[in-house]
Amino acid sequence: MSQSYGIAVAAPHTTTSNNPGRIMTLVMLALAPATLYGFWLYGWPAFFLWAITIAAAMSGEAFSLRWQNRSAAPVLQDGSAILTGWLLAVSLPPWAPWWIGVFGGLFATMLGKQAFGGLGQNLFNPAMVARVALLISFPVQMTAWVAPAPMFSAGAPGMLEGLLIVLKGVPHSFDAVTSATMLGFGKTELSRGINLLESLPHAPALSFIGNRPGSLGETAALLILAGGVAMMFLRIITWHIPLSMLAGIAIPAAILHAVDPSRYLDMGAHILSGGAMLGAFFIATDYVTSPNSPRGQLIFGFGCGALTYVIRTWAGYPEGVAFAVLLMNSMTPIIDTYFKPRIYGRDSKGKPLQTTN
Amino acid sequence: MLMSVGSLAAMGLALGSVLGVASRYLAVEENPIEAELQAMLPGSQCGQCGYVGCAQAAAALAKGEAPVTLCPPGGKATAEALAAKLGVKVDLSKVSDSGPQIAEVTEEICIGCCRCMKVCPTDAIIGAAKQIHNVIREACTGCSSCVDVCPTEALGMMPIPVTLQHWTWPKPASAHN
Amino acid sequence: MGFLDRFLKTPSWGVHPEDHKRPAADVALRIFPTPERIFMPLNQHVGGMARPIVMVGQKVLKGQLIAEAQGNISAPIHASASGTISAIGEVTAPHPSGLPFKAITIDSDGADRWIDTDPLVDPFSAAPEEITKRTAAAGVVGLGGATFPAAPKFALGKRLKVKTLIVNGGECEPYLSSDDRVMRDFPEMVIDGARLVMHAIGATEALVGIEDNKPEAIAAMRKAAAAFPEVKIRPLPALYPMGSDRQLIKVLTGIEVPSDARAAETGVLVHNVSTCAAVHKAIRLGQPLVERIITINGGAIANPGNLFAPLGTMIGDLFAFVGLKEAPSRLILGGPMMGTPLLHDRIPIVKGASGILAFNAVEAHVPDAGPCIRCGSCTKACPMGLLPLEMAARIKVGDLEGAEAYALQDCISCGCCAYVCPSHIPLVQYFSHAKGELTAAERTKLRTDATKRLAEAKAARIERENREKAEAAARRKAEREAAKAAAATPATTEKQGVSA
Amino acid sequence: MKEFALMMIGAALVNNVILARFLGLCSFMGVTTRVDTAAGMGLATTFVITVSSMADWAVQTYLLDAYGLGFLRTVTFILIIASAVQFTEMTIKKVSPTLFQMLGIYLPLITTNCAVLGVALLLVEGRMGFLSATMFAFASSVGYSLVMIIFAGLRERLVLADVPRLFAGPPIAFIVAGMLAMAFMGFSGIATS
Repeated sequence: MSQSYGIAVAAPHTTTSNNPGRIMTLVMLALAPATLYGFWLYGWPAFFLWAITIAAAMSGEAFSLRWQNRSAAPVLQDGSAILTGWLLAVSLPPWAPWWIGVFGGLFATMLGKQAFGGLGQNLFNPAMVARVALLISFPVQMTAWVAPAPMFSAGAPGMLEGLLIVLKGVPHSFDAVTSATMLGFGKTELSRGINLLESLPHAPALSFIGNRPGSLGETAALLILAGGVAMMFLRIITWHIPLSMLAGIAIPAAILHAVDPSRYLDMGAHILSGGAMLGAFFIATDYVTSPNSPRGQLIFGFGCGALTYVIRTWAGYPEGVAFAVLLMNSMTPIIDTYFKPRIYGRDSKGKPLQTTN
Repeated sequence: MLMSVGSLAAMGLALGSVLGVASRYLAVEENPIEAELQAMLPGSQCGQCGYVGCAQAAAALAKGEAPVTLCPPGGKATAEALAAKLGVKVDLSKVSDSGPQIAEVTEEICIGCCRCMKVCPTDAIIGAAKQIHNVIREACTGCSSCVDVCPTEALGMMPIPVTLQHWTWPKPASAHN
Repeated sequence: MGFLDRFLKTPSWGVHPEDHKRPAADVALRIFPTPERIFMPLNQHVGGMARPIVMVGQKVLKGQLIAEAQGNISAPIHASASGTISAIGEVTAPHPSGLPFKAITIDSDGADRWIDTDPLVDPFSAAPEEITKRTAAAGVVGLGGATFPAAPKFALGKRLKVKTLIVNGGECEPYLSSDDRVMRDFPEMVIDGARLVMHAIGATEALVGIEDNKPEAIAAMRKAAAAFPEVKIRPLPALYPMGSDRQLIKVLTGIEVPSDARAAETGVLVHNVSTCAAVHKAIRLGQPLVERIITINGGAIANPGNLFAPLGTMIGDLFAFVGLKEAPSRLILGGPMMGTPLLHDRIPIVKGASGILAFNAVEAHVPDAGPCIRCGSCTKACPMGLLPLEMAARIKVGDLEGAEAYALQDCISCGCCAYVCPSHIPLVQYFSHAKGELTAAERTKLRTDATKRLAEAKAARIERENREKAEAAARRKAEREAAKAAAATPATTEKQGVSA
Repeated sequence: MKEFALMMIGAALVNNVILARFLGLCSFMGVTTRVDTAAGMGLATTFVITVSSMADWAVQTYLLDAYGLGFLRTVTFILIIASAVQFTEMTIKKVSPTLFQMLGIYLPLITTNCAVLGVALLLVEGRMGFLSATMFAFASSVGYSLVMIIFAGLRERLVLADVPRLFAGPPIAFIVAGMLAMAFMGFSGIATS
């Protein structure tokens, strides 16, 4: 009858079936429609670049783990490296050369993540660290955008051609398609002394379904939004960061555009272009590098948005989401320290409540 | 030449006098930290730290001559408190905190010589001549002075026995994956 | 209205574990026959251990006092079977450490003869203190699991003029249904017990909170309480940990108990339904607390359900009664969220044992812990509004003070955080570990202080002894001098002259 | 007014003393293990930079330039800075003995904190007026404090991480500093537009 049960395991003795792998998979599913649309829009080169980036991210992770004599398979299974590579890939110019994807993927998981000790330990969003590193190191390749050339349409590269474009660069026959994003175009024209009212009619068309130059993830704002809303319904993310980040971009944009439309783009253009949507729903909401409390998340999100606007509008780079996210990532520990949730029986400063009677 | 020497001298003089005045107004009475440190030590004057007593150990601590981990009976808790007081960092993993220990008399060998009673700093050993001695667990500080004087090695140190009230959950093993 | 009302009233904290209460909860209560041997632990409550007042070989009757309370916070222990005291020794405690504690062993004579009981005929005309006194004498403690002696709590409530008694019928732990069974089978006892407690503390209303996953209990209790308008039955949303007193108080009354105060200081007092039933028995029937309803549940049990069993019964005996389908992979005293893991089944049940769970391999499976991904699930689930992830990260690197600064001591160990953690980090164990270590450090400090006092006492003693020795020596010397002086008087006068 | 604002943003964020000019790195690495220490250091340094820059400006304009003693610049500046540090040290010791203890050796070392002399020399090079020199010095030191505090926050979290042995300690701190510098590069171009 008497039986020994070995060492005691502490309560609780029951748990949910949730796990990090499930969360990452759901995020990837939410991101999939926008990505697939991007493949269609930019053709085979985009697909190959995406695959190369993810492969590089995974190899980077595996290599780092093997170096520490840890087995890589169980860690890779949690899907975080794939997601990192994926997020990086959808923020790259779709026709960027292969080595951009390789460098970025390796940088993201090796220095951005594993150097800190792996999942959950990194201080900055690995994908954005890699993107900023790429942007600073290879500004030409990182700002060479192509106009959409939907898959299977006339003039679009075929599968083999697409592979060659990624591996060997864009051949001369495709030269005509290089183009600028709307933010970049507006900025360039402004610096040449042409104000927005005159330059915008010539700018690449802006549309909600994203038939325009840009990275994979930035063009299909509607699909990104749908993915984001789906994640909210699945309770993977809350509304705090996305909404406050979009507000952080929209509010200054609306005010300044009202003041001087010839210098400042309108709200819609800001929200729909660049990585604003992708950033708000998929990047700034990264658990590891964003604050925990709802109040902290509101501040974090608004900061991301406002800094994005500031960098887009006044700084040298046409796009600021990656910088803004990194900057707010660096603020996260401090936000977490000063905006804790109120504890039961204590006031917001942590002092015990006064007894009422 | 004269100009440069003169101007530098003048500046030095001016700044010096400003600082002089300031030091008068901002003077702080140095708080003798020694007394505070001594209050944190067990005060059993057991001498395990190598100093004659706790006061001397506190003086050495205040001068920075002794590490905060000097006090074995105080264990981790004392080392931590001292480190916090002195504003130094300490690697507590090195402190051999085999848990606080206490002395125990092996009754078969005790000859009732009373030597241990005399050296015990806290009067934690009871007994009389030719009687088996006994250690009062609550009063023993674990200084092990008695162990050294016992002629028959009847005294030994043992960790304080774990009881239901004192048992704590171990730290979960951190899985590295 | 109903939906919106629920939406607004449902708290933002907590978790919804699968409750697994049925079918065990619906099985009729079974009476467990008194086993041959019973082990009555002397410490079945918070506070001082009871002191045995019986001797080995002595014959006792059921309900007879065998160990008396010691100290202000303590409770007496009564024999749960009639028979002979065969030993006063040690038995494994229902504790994760598997360490032993003291217990009185009774060899049952199988007759279950009660002592002569002394019921209080008209308790509501008796002084409130009489109720408190009799509750204390009957050894009633909080049966929800905390096992705090009931009588001191009554006295505290009386002193602080508590107006509202909250009767806790939450029973939010999955698998358990002993309180449910008490409310379904003995609602009159619970209501009467609650009214007795109200009388003892001078409360004017009683709120009975019952989770809405127990509709039968709510119906039975409503029926029993119909005649007493001061006792109000309040269905609660089924949410873990609704049965935790601070959370229950907040939901039922809106009062938030300050972190450094006791509930009674805010004018409310919480007692469990089973405790109320025990008070009823103690007052109306004069029976001390020697039996309780206990849930036996889990995948390894052949016939799960509730048993009415004498305290001190070995868990193994209970298993033999209900049958095991397979060897349990894990044994738990209490519920799966907060229960104590047990190392084997030769452990007696105690007053606070609301259930014994025997999990099969599937239920007992714990996924390996992974790294924290800072998803924040734990902070959303925490009913105290703490940041489990921050505390655990600090404890992990040994920064216990850092964790304390995040209000570690406010943690109620409810297990919500570890339950929802997608990485299955044993957060509660981190917190229990840290709390234990901090308490140990505190104890060391107290010890150091005590040592200092002892050392000073010794120094004073040595000094006194030396002084006395010196004085004695001086006195002897003086006497010798005096003797000498008597022998040669002129010399003395000379000396006096010199000393002057 | 707009020029002032741009200059201050430029001094604080774009050409940040630590992240863009790489000045004051010893305190950046030394006293950023805790946020409150870093904040105290930032405050002390802000005071020293602002006060000494004002004094330096005055000495430069009315003494060194006026009498052609430019070659004495470094010596006189250091003299002034040292005095300011002494004064700050006394004040902190009086006001907050705990902070004094935590800052330890780094407090007197503000004297040799290259950020202080660096800012003073920068504003002399820039031939600024008194007000803009003061503003420049203040903004630079605010930028210094900001980065100190942010970095300390990051390091407080870093001690909780399972950093691989290869990177543990200073290496990972420098990697973080690099990433922070990268993030601050986003501001580049603001003050020039």
